[in-house]
Amino acid sequence: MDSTLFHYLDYAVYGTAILVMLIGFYGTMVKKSLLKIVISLSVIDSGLNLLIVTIGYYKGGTAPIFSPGFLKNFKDVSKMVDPIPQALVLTAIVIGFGVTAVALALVIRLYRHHGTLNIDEIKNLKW
Amino acid sequence: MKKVLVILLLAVLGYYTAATFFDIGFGQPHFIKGLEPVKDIYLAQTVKTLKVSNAVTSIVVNFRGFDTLGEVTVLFLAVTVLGSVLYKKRHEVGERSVLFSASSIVTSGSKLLFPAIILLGAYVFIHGHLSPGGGFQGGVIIATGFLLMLLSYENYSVSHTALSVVESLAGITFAGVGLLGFLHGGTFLQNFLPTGVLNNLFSGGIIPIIYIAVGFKVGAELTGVIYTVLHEKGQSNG
Amino acid sequence: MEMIHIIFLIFLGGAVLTYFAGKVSKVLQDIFFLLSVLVPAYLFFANVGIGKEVTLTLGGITLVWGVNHFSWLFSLIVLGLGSMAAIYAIGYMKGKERKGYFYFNFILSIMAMMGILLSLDLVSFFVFWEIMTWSSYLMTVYNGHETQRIGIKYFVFSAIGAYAMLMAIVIVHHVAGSFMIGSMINFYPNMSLSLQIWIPILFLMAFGVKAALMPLHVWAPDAYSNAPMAYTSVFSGALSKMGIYGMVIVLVTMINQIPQGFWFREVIAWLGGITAVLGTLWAIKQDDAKKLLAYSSVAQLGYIIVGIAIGTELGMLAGLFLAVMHALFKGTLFMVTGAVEKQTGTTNFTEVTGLIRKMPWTFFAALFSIIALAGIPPLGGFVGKWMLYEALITSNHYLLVIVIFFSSTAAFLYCYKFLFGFFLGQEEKEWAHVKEAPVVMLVPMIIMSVLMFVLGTFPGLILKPINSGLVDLGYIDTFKHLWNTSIIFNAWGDHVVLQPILYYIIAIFVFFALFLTWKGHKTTRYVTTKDISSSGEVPAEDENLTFSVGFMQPFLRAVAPAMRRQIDKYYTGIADGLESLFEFMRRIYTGNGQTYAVYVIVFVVVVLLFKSVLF
Amino acid sequence: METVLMDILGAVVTFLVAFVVGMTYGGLSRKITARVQNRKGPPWYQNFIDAFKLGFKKSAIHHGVMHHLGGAFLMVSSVMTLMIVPVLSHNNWFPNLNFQGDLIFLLYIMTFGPLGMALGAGQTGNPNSAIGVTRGLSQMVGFEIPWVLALVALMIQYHTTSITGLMAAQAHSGTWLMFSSPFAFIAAVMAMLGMFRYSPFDIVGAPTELASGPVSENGGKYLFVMMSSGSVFTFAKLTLYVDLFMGGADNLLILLVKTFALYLIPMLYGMTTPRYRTEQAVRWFWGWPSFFGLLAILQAVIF
Amino acid sequence: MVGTPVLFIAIPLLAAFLIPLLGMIWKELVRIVPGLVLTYLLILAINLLNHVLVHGPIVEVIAGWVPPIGINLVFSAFSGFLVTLMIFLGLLVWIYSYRFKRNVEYEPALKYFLMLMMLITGSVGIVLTGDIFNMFVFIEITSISAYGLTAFYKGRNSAEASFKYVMMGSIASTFLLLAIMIIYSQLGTLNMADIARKIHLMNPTLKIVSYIFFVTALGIEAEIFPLNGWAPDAYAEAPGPVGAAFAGIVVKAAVYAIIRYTYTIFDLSSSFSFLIIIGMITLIIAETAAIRQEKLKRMLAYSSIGQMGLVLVAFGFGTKEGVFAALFLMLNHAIIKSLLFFSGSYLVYNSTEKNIKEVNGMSKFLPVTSLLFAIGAFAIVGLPPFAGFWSKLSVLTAAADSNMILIMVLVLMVSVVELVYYLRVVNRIYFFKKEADTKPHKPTFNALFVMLVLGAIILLIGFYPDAVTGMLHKASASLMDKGQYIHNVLSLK
Repeated sequence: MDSTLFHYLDYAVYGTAILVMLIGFYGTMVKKSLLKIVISLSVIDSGLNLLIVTIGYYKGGTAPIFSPGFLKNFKDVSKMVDPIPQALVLTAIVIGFGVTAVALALVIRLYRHHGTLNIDEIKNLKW
Repeated sequence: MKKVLVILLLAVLGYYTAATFFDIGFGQPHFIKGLEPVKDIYLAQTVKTLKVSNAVTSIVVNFRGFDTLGEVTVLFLAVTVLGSVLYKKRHEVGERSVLFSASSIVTSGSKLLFPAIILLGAYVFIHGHLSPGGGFQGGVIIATGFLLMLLSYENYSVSHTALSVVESLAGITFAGVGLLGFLHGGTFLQNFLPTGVLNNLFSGGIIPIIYIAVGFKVGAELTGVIYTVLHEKGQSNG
Repeated sequence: MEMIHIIFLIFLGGAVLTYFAGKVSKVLQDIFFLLSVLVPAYLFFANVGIGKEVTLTLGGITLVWGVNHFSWLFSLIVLGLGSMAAIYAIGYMKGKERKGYFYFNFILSIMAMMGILLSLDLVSFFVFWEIMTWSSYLMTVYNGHETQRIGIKYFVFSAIGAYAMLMAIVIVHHVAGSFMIGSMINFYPNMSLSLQIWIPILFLMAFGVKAALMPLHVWAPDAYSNAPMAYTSVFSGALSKMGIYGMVIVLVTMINQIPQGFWFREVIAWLGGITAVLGTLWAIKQDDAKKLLAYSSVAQLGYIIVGIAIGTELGMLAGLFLAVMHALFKGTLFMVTGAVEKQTGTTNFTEVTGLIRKMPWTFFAALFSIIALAGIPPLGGFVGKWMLYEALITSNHYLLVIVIFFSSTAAFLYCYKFLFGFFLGQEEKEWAHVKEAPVVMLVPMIIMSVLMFVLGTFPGLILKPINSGLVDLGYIDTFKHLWNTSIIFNAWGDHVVLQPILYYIIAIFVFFALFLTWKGHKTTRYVTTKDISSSGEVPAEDENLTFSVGFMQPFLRAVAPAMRRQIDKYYTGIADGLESLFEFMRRIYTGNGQTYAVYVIVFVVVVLLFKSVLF
Repeated sequence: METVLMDILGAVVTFLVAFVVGMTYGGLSRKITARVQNRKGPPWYQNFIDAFKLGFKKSAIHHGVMHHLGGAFLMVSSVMTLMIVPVLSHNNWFPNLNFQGDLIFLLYIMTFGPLGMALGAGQTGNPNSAIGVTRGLSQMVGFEIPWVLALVALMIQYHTTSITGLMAAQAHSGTWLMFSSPFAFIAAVMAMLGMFRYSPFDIVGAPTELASGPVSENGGKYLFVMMSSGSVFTFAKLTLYVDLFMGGADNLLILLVKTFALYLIPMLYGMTTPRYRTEQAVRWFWGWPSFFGLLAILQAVIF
Repeated sequence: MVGTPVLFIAIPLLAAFLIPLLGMIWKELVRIVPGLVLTYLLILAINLLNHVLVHGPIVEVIAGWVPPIGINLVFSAFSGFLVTLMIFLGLLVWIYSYRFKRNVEYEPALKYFLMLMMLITGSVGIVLTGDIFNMFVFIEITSISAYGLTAFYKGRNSAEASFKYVMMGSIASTFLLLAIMIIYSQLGTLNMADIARKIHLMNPTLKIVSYIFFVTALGIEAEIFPLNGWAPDAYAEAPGPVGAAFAGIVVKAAVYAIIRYTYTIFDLSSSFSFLIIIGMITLIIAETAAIRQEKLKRMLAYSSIGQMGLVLVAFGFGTKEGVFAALFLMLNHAIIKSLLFFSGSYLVYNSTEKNIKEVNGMSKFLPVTSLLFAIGAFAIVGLPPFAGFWSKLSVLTAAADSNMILIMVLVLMVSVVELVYYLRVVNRIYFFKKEADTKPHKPTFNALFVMLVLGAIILLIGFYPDAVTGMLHKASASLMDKGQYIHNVLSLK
């Protein structure tokens, strides 16, 4: 790379992804509302997915689709970005969706049972 | 106090995670030299053997099709769990609670858009092996169509039985196709259909079939999720 | 199928059958019970040859069972006392609930003890050890709710001991490469010094618990006194001997091989001596017969431990002879207590008095066993005591002699208390209905009393198997050198000839007994114990003047400083402290999901921070 | 057969001698005590009169079997003690069981009597008898400690546990053990104070306070047996001390002199000291006497 | 051969999709079909296991792509043993729940059996798969079923327990994916054998970080100490048989995953001592937390956590004996803890609080259940002649052979604690007076049958450990032989 500044700016993508994750963690551990916790869990997932996709990125790479145009012009497979992280993220997103759905359902149940969304008041099970 | 502690902890965690990923490097080949990464094989085989142009699709449905089967199962399970968690006896199921009804612009607009959305979804998952998109994406688009309808019409209802039949059939298709491959070629999910020509709609062997099934399944399941949650009547404090 | 296997199968099958037979008929259950104790006993003595070994491979471990002379001796105790107690139990358990439970555990205990004796490898030794522990534990808690704390105490101590042993076993297996007891003993001199120290200590913990050695004895009084009496006679008489057996077979033979072993034996001997003293003192304090006997058992086991720990030939003879005698007299005494309990419903000295005319045969058995316990000639207890003293004196344990002597003299106090408390004193209307115990309970007591008497004059009968057992362990043959059929020698050649002494005693006794009753028995009339002249006053019929509360007060006042501290209290303190610590620790689980999430992050962060240390 | 007859005869003779001497000593002690207290006192043969009177009396009542057997036990104990103790050395009339038992046997057979007595007394149902018994047994635990310490010291010093062995050791060295093992002697004598139950250790019988008790429940023959047992015991114990510490005796006269000299010790000590309570007595025995006993053992071990 | 490993996944999935349709035909099919599937799988598993024990592992590829390209399933002696155990337990849970759920309406029953079957399938998948991302998918399948099963009962605090589980589970999957991606970014492959072959090339720091993330993620499922906050709640609130399934199936799968990573995939020599440390901490904390419990199921849960800690310790010895001991422990724990959960849930059947004191005096009303609970309690603390003894002996032998004296001491001390709290419960059952407000509930025939089968197995292993030790030895050998594993997987053409 020509300049260190740009070099570090490259990593801003990682930094952002990780920061999103950390924000999610923070929300999970500090926010009192169950809904916010669930949202925070989603935020963690988002950050993570971002991070994973970023790993598969190559500078100047194309989408891993052998469209007619690609086959005509490039033919160079190494120009494609890594498709595997994308495939994995697809799976991870779906799984994250499933978990979020379950969590939301549980929140509904908890609200039905306790009449509150404050996690500090939902501590019947302890010790 | 707790916040400070959490922030400190997260700072350390963030530092180590960041350090790790900076080590890995961004935007350039990061695999250890001399190794043959699987992705090269995948990319090569996608064109050569499977005749599928979307490499992601080939990975999701064929190379790592087993993952996708699991993924579909996860969704199926999520719906099941949702139903189980929010299960109520018949007479306890209430009407949807609606704060205010949608305006006529919304209702008629939705009616207008709904077929288009469904069509788009179907397109996306049918062409999953050729262009960006696929079963999951298409399924989600279809589900948004239903969401739109559910939001705009207070008494819009989707047949529960129909949803469950669709998702079951789609799932059976996936697993059944896999087992057919097993019977045909000895390995699960093995391709047993002619692969056709690259970039044709009818190419890629069983991949489109599976992706279409996935599309139906995802659509049905997401709709089911939305429907179930929407019919959760707000219970005012106990 | 070897005979030893058949014996164990009969025990096991008998236990299960007996348990379920109770659902069909009570009589059938009794018969099954008797058969499943007596038949294996018969088979063992009739058909199992000494020196025979059978093997069985389980889980990749070869289990070897066999009989040698030494284990034969203890088998005699176990099966003999077991059979007697079994017969007794038929009478004792009549009309009680949970008969099946009782019989089942009884048979299992006997089986486990036989298993311990027959095991030649450490794994089966441990297995049977544990079976013995839990079957006896189940007996301890037989009486229900109130006993469960006691039971847990017993089990916890046993478990600590057993786990110590288990640890020793696996370490030995690691260094010696074999689970065989023989190879452990042979390998012992080659171990590193720390192992040479730790292995015996670990074993000592296990055996010390069962043999109620001093700091580990706190379970014993409660456990002995709360088990059903028919079982306690086995519990105290035979089961505690397993600790002695283990000490001898594993410990004494092992540490004899290294010169430093001397110190070990000294420590054990002193612990045994202290146990004897403390047990005696606490026994004197008790107002309940069961407790009294329980503490007395602790004390008596102390003597036995002293005997085997000093390790000379005479000491071993003394210890083992005492072990046999203890099985006899303590077995009988617990049976007596059981009989009294069955007939009167209580065993408290302050409540029961003057049973001598109601239960003369029981009194006879009690008298004999008490005389034997006190070590008074001509009963068997004397022989053991004598040998013990001589062994101590001739092996230069002068102070230990005094300790033992003190304890055994003080034992007279509780001996008298036992006899007086139940049988003597004024007769009460409350107990006028009491009848003699059923024959089936009396017979074992009488048989064992007679045995005590015979062994008092002809100790050679039992010293002979003891001697062959010791020869098996590598001691020299002591026949004619330390004992003959009715002569016992010490190492300096001094001796006691028992036969003429017996004749003299009988002659004097008969003469004066006749003198006192001659002509008298017809002309004198019996007057009740209420008909006494107490300073010229005759007490009324409903007044009970029997002295039973604060019985040994003067003596207890004299020894009060020694009894101020109870070891039990320290253990309780430790246990309570631990429980509150645990109570505190489980608050880690706060119940808040967020806290748990924080824990996860903390875990990751800590591991990451210390990753250079950890990895 | 003849030896058996001789044995029996010897035993009877020994018993008679012990009986007579013991009774006499008892009478003398009553007399001397009276004189010291400035009373006239009964004649020295008063005990004989009492004994014979009691011995020929008929009892009208009894309290049961143990009541009979208690007395028999008592006699077994005292007579057996007597039989084990060598009365005269080198005399064919008194060998009895000298070579059949040893000191430890002796210690145990001596405790048999009190226990038998206690059982007999227990059956009478008299509360005071039980009180007396507990006191007696407690005190016994007290004085046995210095006593055994002394004996063990002797045993380890001379490597023998038999009385005849110790006597042989004295004969061999020519000195009495009371000089060669002075601490043991002191301890043993102090223990003897308790053994004889004279004041200050007479709370056991408590003759003046407890008017009833063992004695009052035993009339006639029973009392006779108790008295004769006591006399025999006194003689046997004294002889034992003489044998152990004072080189034994070759003839009866020397024996009498030595025993009487020993007998004076508890008697005179008792006249000058007030009575201890039981626990005081027990603690007293575990004090100085035991200390001397330990010294004796130290001496035996070191020298 | 009656089938291949992939059927363990495919058949239940197919059945799961079919069941809602079948339920429309005849409602009872919803209950019956999972049982049939599990029975078939059990037969399959036993057959395959017999085959594997003789002929060596079966490696099956999916979609015709040989490793490292495609996903593969490995049915070795090790994984086969676990799969058989899990399916066996799953079948028992099904039998136990079959009539248990009769009073429940159609729809919850449908969901219950679906989730149960998926729970088992997911766990089996974790064990069978040879691909790290595929393992992630199966872990998620297992977790989501577990969330659902935990929250199955209404009206209790089950939703709370389940929500905590969801929180922890999400965090777990985050770390798992991070770890997977670190590995992938370096080695470009997701196949376990391939990774194992190439891992020595990796930068050590990255290797260690990814290992830590793996252990954290899997540790949450495997109930390692600071990560197991969800576990007691989930065990306590889930239906009784599900508690058994958690202890016997889910946790086993998670531990399997940790072990697979430690033994096969990573080549960190110090990871063994790390396992010992975390296992030991887990063991100590869990057992001490259990002793003061007032609720029966929580107590069992803590005990289960502790046992898992012990399993990790045994694996941490890194020797063949250690692995053998750990496998033996896993087997025994699965059987015994299931029995305890089964019988325990009848002892406190009609209570909402599930307090321990409600078992007081139950022996008079439920004699067989009580007896079986007592046998289970005795067995789990390792008293001979029950099954637990042999595993405890082998753990200690392994510890001694690795010179881990301190570990032995700690393990034994903890065992005493364990003994105390189990004894207290047994004493309550047998020797206390019944509480006035408890209503004993007779176990159904199915439940009784299941409990008796488990009790019989405990006694069988106790008296004749050879029944299983041969298999366990082969299984441990197959885990220890890393080179063979790599060869088996990668030599396929």
